[in-house]
Amino acid sequence: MSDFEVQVEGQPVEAAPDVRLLLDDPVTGVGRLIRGDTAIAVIVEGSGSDRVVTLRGRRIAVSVRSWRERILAEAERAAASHAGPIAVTATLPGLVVAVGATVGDEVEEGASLVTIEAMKMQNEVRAPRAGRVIEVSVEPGQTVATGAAMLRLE
Amino acid sequence: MSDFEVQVEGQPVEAAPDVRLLLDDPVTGVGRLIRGDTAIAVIVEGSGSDRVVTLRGRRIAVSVRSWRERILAEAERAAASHAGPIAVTATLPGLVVAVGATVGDEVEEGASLVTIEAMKMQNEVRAPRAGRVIEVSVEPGQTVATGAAMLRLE
Amino acid sequence: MSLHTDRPRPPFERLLIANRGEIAVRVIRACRELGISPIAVHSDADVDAIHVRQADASQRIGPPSPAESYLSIEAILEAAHRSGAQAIHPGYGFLSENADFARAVADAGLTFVGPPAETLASLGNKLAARRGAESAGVPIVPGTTVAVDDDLDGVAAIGFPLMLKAAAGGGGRGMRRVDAEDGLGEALVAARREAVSAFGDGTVYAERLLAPARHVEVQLLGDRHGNLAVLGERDCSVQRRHQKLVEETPSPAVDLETRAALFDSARRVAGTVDFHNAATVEFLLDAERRHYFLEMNTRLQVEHGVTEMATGVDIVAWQIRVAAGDTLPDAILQPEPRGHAIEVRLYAEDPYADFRPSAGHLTVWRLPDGPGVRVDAGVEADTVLRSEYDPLLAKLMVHAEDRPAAVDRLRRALDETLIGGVQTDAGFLRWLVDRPEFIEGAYDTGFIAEHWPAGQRLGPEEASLAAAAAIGMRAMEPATGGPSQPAAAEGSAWGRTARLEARRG
Amino acid sequence: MSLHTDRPRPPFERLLIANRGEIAVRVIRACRELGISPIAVHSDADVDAIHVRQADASQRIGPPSPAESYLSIEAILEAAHRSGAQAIHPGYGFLSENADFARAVADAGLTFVGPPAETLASLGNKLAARRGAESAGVPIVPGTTVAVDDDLDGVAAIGFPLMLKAAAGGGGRGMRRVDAEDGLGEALVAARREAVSAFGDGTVYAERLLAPARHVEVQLLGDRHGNLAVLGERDCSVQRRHQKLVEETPSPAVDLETRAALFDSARRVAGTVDFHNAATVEFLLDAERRHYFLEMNTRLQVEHGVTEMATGVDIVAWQIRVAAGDTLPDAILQPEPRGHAIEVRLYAEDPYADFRPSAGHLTVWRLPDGPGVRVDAGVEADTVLRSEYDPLLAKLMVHAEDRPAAVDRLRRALDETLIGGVQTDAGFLRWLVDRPEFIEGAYDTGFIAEHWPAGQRLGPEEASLAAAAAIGMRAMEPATGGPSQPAAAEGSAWGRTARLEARRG
Repeated sequence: MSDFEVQVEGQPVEAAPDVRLLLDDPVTGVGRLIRGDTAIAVIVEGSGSDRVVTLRGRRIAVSVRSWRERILAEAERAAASHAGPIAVTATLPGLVVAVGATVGDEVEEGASLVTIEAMKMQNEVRAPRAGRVIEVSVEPGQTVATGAAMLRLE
Repeated sequence: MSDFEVQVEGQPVEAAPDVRLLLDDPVTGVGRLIRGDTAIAVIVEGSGSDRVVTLRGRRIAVSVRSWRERILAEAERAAASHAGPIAVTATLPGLVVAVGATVGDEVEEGASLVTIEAMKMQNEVRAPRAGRVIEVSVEPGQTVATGAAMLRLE
Repeated sequence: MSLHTDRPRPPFERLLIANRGEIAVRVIRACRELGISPIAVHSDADVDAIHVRQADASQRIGPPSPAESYLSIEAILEAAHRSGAQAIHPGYGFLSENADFARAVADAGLTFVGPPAETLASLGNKLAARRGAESAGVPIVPGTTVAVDDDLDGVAAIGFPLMLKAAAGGGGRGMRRVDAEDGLGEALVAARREAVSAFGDGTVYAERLLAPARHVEVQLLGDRHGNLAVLGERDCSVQRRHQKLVEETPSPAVDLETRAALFDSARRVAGTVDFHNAATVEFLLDAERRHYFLEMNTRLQVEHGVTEMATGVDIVAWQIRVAAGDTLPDAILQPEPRGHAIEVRLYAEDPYADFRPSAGHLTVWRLPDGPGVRVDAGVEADTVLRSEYDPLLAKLMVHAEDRPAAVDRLRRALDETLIGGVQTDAGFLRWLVDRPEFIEGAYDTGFIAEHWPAGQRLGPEEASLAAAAAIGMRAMEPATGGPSQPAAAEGSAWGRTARLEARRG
Repeated sequence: MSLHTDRPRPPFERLLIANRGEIAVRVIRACRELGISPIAVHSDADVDAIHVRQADASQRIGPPSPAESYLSIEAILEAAHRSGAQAIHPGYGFLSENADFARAVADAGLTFVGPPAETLASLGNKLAARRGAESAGVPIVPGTTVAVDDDLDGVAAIGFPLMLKAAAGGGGRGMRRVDAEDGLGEALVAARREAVSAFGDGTVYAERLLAPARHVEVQLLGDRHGNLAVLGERDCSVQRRHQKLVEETPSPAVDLETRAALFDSARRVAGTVDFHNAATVEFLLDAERRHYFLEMNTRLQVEHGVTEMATGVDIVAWQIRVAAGDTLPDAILQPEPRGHAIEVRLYAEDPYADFRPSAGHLTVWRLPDGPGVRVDAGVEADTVLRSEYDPLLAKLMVHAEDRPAAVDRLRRALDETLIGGVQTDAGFLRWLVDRPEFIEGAYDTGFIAEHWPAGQRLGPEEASLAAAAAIGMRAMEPATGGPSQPAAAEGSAWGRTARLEARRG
């Protein structure tokens, strides 16, 4: 199994060596991690190299790549690495209650761009880096799903 | 829907006319029968013309056949209707504890042929009609599944 | 006084559970709450079972056959040794009342969660227990107090109908009814033969058959320091062939005076043996509320949960604690039961075919929850039921302010229950809660035999509803088979299928 | 005296439940047990929801947006009319404290399961309720009893830190903390603007911020005949931004003297209004166990279940019965709470990202059961969670002999809980039950802010275990993708897959 490279929430990680997975239900990914005489319930979801492991109540993003997948991904990244415009996406689903920028605005990194209300709370979506707004695709009153593109920064 | 012929536990039955099925989960067949302002939980399992409906805790065998299926089945039955040997099958799963007949025995209808123990109880499998035993395929100590052929009568 | 805080550490570090199914899960839960590491055992048939998954570890003890696994003293002791357990909980059934097992556990230097082996040996002989109760001044069912020999006249003098019982039997096993003198001789021969074959001991005694009668039992909990708690009675009269289906506390048939007399008798019987553990003293109650001792079981009872709900006492946790030498606190020695609790047993049995065992693949397993409902289950959805083991799937218990409210809650809970793939007794139980005899609490041990025909026929309303359901399903499916998007889907169920498929893909 | 038998017929024939989620399911269960036909309502987002499936029938009330469905008085009344319901239960949240709704229900000739509209109107103004409590001799949090005008010196005299609160707010909404005098003017302008925008009323008052303090509330149940039952207190101090996460009864901070004082104050506050229904009077308790009135809610509280477990009283059933005019029996007027009960709320929120709401498809939904456990859930496996509604998925409640046993039971129950597909707060709750402050009951309303960092980092042990799980799964799968028979399958899980596939085929 040493042919897998693992990243947990973006950081390289060594798998616990003394642990094995017993799968109880392949449909839902429910299983148990066995270490000596103790068992920890887990859920492993996702497919291919992108998995989400639910452990002690926490959903943990794990990337498990074979060497082949890793080389392919690096090649892809190299091809896409010119510094182009970036999309600002919704970090949670909800109702857009305010849009704090219009096309042409120069914004600082961390500036509030969109306010999304979900479950009684207002949440700010901020600029990931400084730049100029080149497109605004949402307006107040509209609902958005997680990951929906809302603005583009150049 | 009048193109279906329905038999419930072997008897022709008219479907309740004022009832409709709302399916909640197609994977398991869980749904509700809606009649006016009341709902009755049901499970519909099986496929094709052979269904099992669980209603108020009871599993009910229902045969639902289109006219085409019915004609096909009748043709099949006609082809097989010579009075040949019949198989005596296990009516429940369990452990064979006694076999009461050997090849060549003439048995009466209702004679005990095999005793199956399941969940602390002993159950007799009896001859469905009189006849001569032409094959015995189980022996004491063996476990059988429901429907397993145990003897053949001529 | 506190259940947990007065112990600096758990009663045991590791405890092995020599059982399976719902009772193994129940003991695992008690272990977890006490800080004990629970170790399961499994036969090859149970490698994937729920009690195996919930334990910290599980030891294989043999092939599926109970005799070679859950009943094998040697295999269980080996498993305990391998796992490093300090104590063994036997659950109920299997080895729970086996004196040889209790002795072997003690000889291995482990703690048996149960009474001393000698107590099991003496109570295991029902005839000896009968004599013990009589000598303690407890009424026993009229009959013999010595083994029946060939003096048929002496037996016939008891009166008919009577019961021939194996001295080594118990728990509803090894019993034979005799209705008239002319069948007595033949019945005695058969009863002895059965007793030898089932228990290795042909000793048989005779009791008058009491009918109508109710089956009422008293729950006891004793510690190693001479303290004995009486946690109330249970009525277990809804039976079929001496197999309990429904239990409740308090008993609808027991008034204050009867209760005091039952509790006194239970204490007297318990006083005849060296006893610490959970135990049950069983009685018959006749129409005049006179009670007669039947037997005493010094193990956990299937139906202990209703007493837990009514008293608030965790019987299994205390069973483990008293095994470790703890003293029962005053709150348990003077319990204050509250409200009314009822248990029904969900069995893989076909009530429409004389409660014949059923097997198969549990496709749907939807149990109730919400206020006043407790479920102790030994299976889950997708469990494949095998015929080797007890057909008890789960116990459904309710607790409410009083008996009428408990019956209403039980009805609601059964209405929420939906089980697919395997025939269970759920429909029988749902029928029962609407019966006036049950609603009024006016039933006896003959109730099922009298009111539930062996082959309950399907009514025309059910047949037409089942037909409508099956037609409705076929009409929804495309003509070619398997489900796909129909023209006018009801609700979003088909959307859910699509999601499921997508997730699997 | 009996909950059910003293009524010849159910209190209502049909009752409409103007709510959704777990509380709608809770009310449906009470209806079933009382013999009432429960009628649900649903927005287009909920056509497939669990409360719709469990009711006898359900009325569509509009599009997903709450304002156009569950908050629409007109739509709810139309639904009641169409369904032939005689009464409406509002649950909590939505229209449950809306005086206009209560009035409209009464005007339509239906019974509102709640207090008179005037009571809701007067208690809805927190400032008026504050004055009422003070005039009844009940201690209130030091601060203003009239609306704050522009006299900042008068407000500053209360002392800092202080809270500015909207008179029309409540339930943790419409509050703003001010730490020093120089921020007061700006904060007041902002608080008024927010109050106008959220509640249509810019009235603001000021209270000293009490810290450390505990949030303790008293459960009341009143009938139409002047009887008032006090069913005990609840400690709700484990909060995050005034949102309760854990509730327990009795409060670990309340001794007999404090309890008597709290109950007396609760009765006094209830005496200031015309009231029948379930109600809660909320207090802050300072480090010296002095209590201060906060607000009174005359509706069912999310956390009513722990009081039901401790007292054995079915609050929802009695809420419906008193609405129909029934009299509370002595057993409820003199309740005898027993043991200790704790509730934790399972939310679709990410505790590792400042409790941000999460959404998605619930793939795994495994909740605990067994002794002393109650689950009130509003979702099931395969539910798709939407962001329009409250993120409360289920309430997990435990009851045991005493507080240490209840904490141990809660830990066990959380260990049995397994939820997939959506991030919940289950991991936070599991962390909480091992914290010494929680085990000792020594926490206050600032506990989470102090001890749980907004972005809890993943520890190296969790990371390496997660890595092992993901690698283990990939290693088990054939290189080409989807699961199939591996060379050395663990257990019989793959066999189960094959069975599932076969069943679907």
